[in-house]
Amino acid sequence: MALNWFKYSSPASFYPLAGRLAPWFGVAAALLTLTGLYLGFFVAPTDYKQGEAYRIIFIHVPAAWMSMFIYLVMAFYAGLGLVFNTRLSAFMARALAPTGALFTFISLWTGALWGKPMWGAWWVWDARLTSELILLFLYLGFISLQAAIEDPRRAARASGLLALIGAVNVPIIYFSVQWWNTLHQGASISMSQGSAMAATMLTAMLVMTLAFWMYTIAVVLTRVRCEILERERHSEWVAEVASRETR
Amino acid sequence: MEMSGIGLLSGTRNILARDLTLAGRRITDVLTTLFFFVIVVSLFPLGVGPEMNTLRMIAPGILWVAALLATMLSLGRLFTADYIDGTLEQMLLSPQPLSLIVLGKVAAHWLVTGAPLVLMSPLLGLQFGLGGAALGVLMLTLLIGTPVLSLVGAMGAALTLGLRGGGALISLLVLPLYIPVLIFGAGAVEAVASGLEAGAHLSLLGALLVLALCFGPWVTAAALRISLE
Amino acid sequence: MEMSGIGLLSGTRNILARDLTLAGRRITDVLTTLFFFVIVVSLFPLGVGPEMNTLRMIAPGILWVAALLATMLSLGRLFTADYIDGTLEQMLLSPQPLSLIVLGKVAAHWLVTGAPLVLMSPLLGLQFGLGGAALGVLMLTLLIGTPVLSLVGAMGAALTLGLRGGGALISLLVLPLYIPVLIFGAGAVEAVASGLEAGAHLSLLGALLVLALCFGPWVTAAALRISLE
Amino acid sequence: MSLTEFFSMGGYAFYVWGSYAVTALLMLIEVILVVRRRRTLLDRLGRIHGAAHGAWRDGAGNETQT
Amino acid sequence: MLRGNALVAVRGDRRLFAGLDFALDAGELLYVNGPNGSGKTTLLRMLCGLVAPAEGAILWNGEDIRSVGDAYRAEMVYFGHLAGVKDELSGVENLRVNCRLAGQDPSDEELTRALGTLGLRGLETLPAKVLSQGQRRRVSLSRLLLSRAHLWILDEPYTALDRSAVELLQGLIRDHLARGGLAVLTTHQQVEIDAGITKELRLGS
Amino acid sequence: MLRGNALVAVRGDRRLFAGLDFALDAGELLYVNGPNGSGKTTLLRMLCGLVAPAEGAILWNGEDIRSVGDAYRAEMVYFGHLAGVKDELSGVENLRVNCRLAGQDPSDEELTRALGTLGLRGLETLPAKVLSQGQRRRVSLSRLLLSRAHLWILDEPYTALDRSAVELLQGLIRDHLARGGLAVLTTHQQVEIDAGITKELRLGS
Ligand code: HEM
Ligand SMILES: Nc1ncnc2c1ncn2[C@@H]1O[C@H](COP(=O)(O)OP(=O)(O)OP(=O)(O)O)[C@@H](O)[C@H]1O
Ligand SMILES: Nc1ncnc2c1ncn2[C@@H]1O[C@H](COP(=O)(O)OP(=O)(O)OP(=O)(O)O)[C@@H](O)[C@H]1O
Ligand SMILES: [Mg+2]
Ligand SMILES: [Mg+2]
Repeated sequence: MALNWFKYSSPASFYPLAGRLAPWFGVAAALLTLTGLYLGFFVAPTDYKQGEAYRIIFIHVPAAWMSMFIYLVMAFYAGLGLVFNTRLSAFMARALAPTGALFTFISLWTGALWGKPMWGAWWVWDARLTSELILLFLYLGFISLQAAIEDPRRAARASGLLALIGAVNVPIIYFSVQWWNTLHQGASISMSQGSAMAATMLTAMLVMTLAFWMYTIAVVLTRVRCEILERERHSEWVAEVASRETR
Repeated sequence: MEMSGIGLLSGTRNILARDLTLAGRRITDVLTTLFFFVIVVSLFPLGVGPEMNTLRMIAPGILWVAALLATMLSLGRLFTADYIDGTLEQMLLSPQPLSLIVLGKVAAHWLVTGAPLVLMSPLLGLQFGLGGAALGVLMLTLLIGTPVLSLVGAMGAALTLGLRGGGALISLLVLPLYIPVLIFGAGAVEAVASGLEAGAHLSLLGALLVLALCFGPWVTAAALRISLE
Repeated sequence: MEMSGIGLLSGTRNILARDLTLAGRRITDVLTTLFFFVIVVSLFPLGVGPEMNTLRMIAPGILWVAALLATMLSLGRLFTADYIDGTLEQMLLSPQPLSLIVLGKVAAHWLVTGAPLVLMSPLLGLQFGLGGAALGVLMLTLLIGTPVLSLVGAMGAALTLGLRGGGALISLLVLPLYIPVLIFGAGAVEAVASGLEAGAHLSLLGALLVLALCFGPWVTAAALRISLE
Repeated sequence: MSLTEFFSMGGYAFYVWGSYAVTALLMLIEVILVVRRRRTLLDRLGRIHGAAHGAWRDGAGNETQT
Repeated sequence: MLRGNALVAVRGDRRLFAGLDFALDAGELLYVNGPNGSGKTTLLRMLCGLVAPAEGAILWNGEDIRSVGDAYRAEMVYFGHLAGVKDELSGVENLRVNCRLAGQDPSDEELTRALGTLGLRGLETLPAKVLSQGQRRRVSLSRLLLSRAHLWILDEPYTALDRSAVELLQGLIRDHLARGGLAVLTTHQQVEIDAGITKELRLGS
Repeated sequence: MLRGNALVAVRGDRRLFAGLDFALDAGELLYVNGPNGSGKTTLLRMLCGLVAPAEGAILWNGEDIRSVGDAYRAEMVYFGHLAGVKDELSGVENLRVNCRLAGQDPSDEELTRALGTLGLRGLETLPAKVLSQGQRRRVSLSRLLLSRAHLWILDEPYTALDRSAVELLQGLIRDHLARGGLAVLTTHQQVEIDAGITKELRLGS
């Protein structure tokens, strides 16, 4: 097992593995999305307080969770790459960032669209909302730094360090923003949790989260394959792959 | 007459097209200005506190100051690249009037930095709880005002070209000149937000634009000639 | 033990002395940061309008945001000169721990950019109608907070060393990291201005300083090693 | 539940469908971008290595000039 | 003392050298040569620990220099393409800063004497920016006079130096080797290398 | 063609040289030598018009270069201590900029060919900051290949160049002189100067 793991941490052997796995995750994502949507729209009951608008929850919460979780995974890979100098983990960190930023944006967007009917405002400077916005900035900083450095080794290491700094900063931001907010209770808007969540709602939300997970894995595996090809384009095995796969 | 008119404009248009192409190649430069704007605007609620009423009141001022700062930070790039690689010198030697070439460069600068700010502003305005009318006027004032910022900033950029402390120096030169734009721009939005008429502010802003359009490129051209002496 | 302690600190002190000498020879660089701070702060009353009550309410936030921006703009100079002329390379090769050398450079940076802001702030606070207690806390928070800005900014400067769009990129990297400092710094002043206790905010700010002092130089040193590879 | 009733979402159609549509659109765009990136990359690699096929077998490590 | 094992250098897409081995003992000079871009500077920066080798290891007294760290750096002096001289500081100030960075603290007198040996008498207090190219290099080189390092790593040290300065530097290197020091040197100039034991390392095709 | 009359150079408090005369005609090389800090760079910068002589005059075809101005600058190329190569730009871009500054506008093909001649094939599109020291100098030198200037002023052009590049440059200078060009050269390296007519000018004691 340990040996296997070691083997697949080399880009050359991870590349075909990722290629074999990605489609399966794609299919799983599609199936789970269909199930989740069916549960969310046709099985879950209407919320007695929020009406139908609450159905945004089935993408909002999974996206919000994913946005934070992907950042952690990204920072983990970045740290791994820095400490053990493994190329593959740096590729993974790089491949995760755009998808993470995408989910952050989706959670902001759906949150705003939910906030208007529920709170009467597209946006309030609430702790959760603000820290999610800052998370988006952190993703953008990571992506921009990587884009600005030409040397791939330096790019990987510098942005890896940035991801780690950001990971330390995320909890600090989260708590500081919360603090700042509770001290000055503003328009007295708080996240109303509503009634205890119906079991079907919870199931639908979890299924959608799983679907987003599968989607993320599929996209990231495909993207990491591109990274590998690009970075290792001068090695012999890429030449073989290229002549095989373009045929 | 006709012919030369077309010829003149074509000089402007060529430079405009070239600069836009270049901006397309360095899309990150474009995005950083926009990000800077967004981040600076988002910093204020964190400093000032989350009460929507206060925020709504100061929103026009904050958005305008942020636009000013974002434009200012992007000025460094306006002529420097062309100066370093000698293109600017060639422009000075061009038989087309330098002020029209400058106009092309400024237009490209505005399209790349000012226009995105204008498009982004309603979203940020929403975050500060501005209403529909105020949002409209905010966009309108930025639409009229940011070209003035680019035109005036170009003068500063031309004057500080190639100087060592350029980046910081330019802010000292340009920010005071930006003050009228800031006052009328933010004033118009505030007026509308508190239910008043903004006509007077807007026409003064328009007058500033006309003034800047007439004299800006010409002054910038003169400043460039001095800097490259 | 004693000896090596002195030895370690002497590395920091040497660089500090050197950087201060250099700053003394380039005094305009120092002044531009201060001017920028003053101008940005003075722009707000123009954008927001002259009502003293509003101004007093938003003053802490504005002063803090301006301090943030001023510090950020000065970061570009932190390592660039040493990078270009090869001194930075020698620092990396010094047997003294790089993080202590970095500490010296950051200390010099703070003395040259942060400290003047601290000294200038009461004057600007007065313009916004802040009272005596609030002014005191404003100075105190800036005194604790601006070193954090320098320490955190140094990481950003080290990561972007020698990159093309450096100036704008650094703002994107560093501003999000500045947010906790902004929140506690402005929060403390606001609390005092509205008659509350600021102890909690101040101790959190102090905690941030300790955290930044412990990890900042070390991370910056790692970033420098990466950038110079 | 009729179809129009379903689509009106109890009056919240804009918000609910706005959320779902944008999410779907963005995910779609991401997938298209990734797939297109892979295509162009393979295309380019194919051209490089196709042209230098012989050289590669010789173990000459450097790319031929384009 | 200094040993390179199967070193590989990769910059960007290019592999500059691979499987490079060498061993250098007390009193020996390693003369690295090769055409422009063959990786001499890269190798020297690797020996300093500024660049990590893509593969292989560099050993100092049998230990990897990356794990020895500061202790290794205290025994080494690197003199690179860049002079490391600050325009705004005078010769004395520059030399003092450089020495302190290396963990030494010579007196003003010693500093002045070192600069004087390098032919900078009377110019010690001028800001470096008004010095000629060769004089700037001399300011930078004067550090070698005060250095107690065992290992000198010199990347084209003769650049911009006139004949007398070249001879002076050669004398310095010779004395250093005679004292049991080690030196690694690159140069494109046809300078006589008449030190005790000279090993040559050729990079590039 | 190029004539110096009773030139005096003063820098700060020091008088570097005084009463310097020389005359250079088509096909001739002026080899300026002297120890570090003797004023070679100062003299060459005077010849370019970058520094005004404290006394005396420099004449180009009988006219003072300060009054001829642009027309003189169009006939001259100066290659100084600093490479004049921008870190962020690629080789091709750097060369294009340098040519444009000299009022030429060569095609991309010509640029690539010039860089190729200088041994930079395959490196044309790398940013200059990743190039080796010698490669940077080569990028800078490639300008000479495309130059149509009559007068070449070269301040230590051999710095950082390997042997093959030195020979290439010598060939370029020889061809230039053979075409009736003029050249002024300083170097501390013991490079064979085998051009047609070489005049030597010695500065410093
Ligand atoms: C732009 C606006 C919004 C943003 C950025 C946002 C962000 C987030 C984030 C980051 C989470 C995950 C936090 C956690 O699990 O602890 C979350 C969860 C959640 N959000 Fe939002 N949100 C926004 C608006 C809204 C609105 C308007 C509502 C409903 C009225 C809402 C309801 C919820 C609920 C119910 C959860 C799940 C809480 C839990 O299970 O812990 N959100 N949101
Ligand atoms: N990102 C990159 N992509 C391709 N090649 C690179 C990259 N970075 C560095 N190189 C190459 O690495 C080599 C670095 O060489 P190095 O500076 O070690 O040469 P050198 O032997 O010291 O040469 P010189 O004699 O000119 O000083 C150069 O050939 C350079 O072109
Ligand atoms: N302000 C000043 N005060 C005193 N001396 C000065 C001043 N400015 C320049 N100098 C001297 O002028 C001389 C300039 O010399 P220049 O650069 O022409 O020498 P060079 O012959 O090119 O030397 P190298 O061979 O080192 O390149 C130096 O000796 C320098 O010390
Ligand atoms: Mg070298
Ligand atoms: Mg000289």
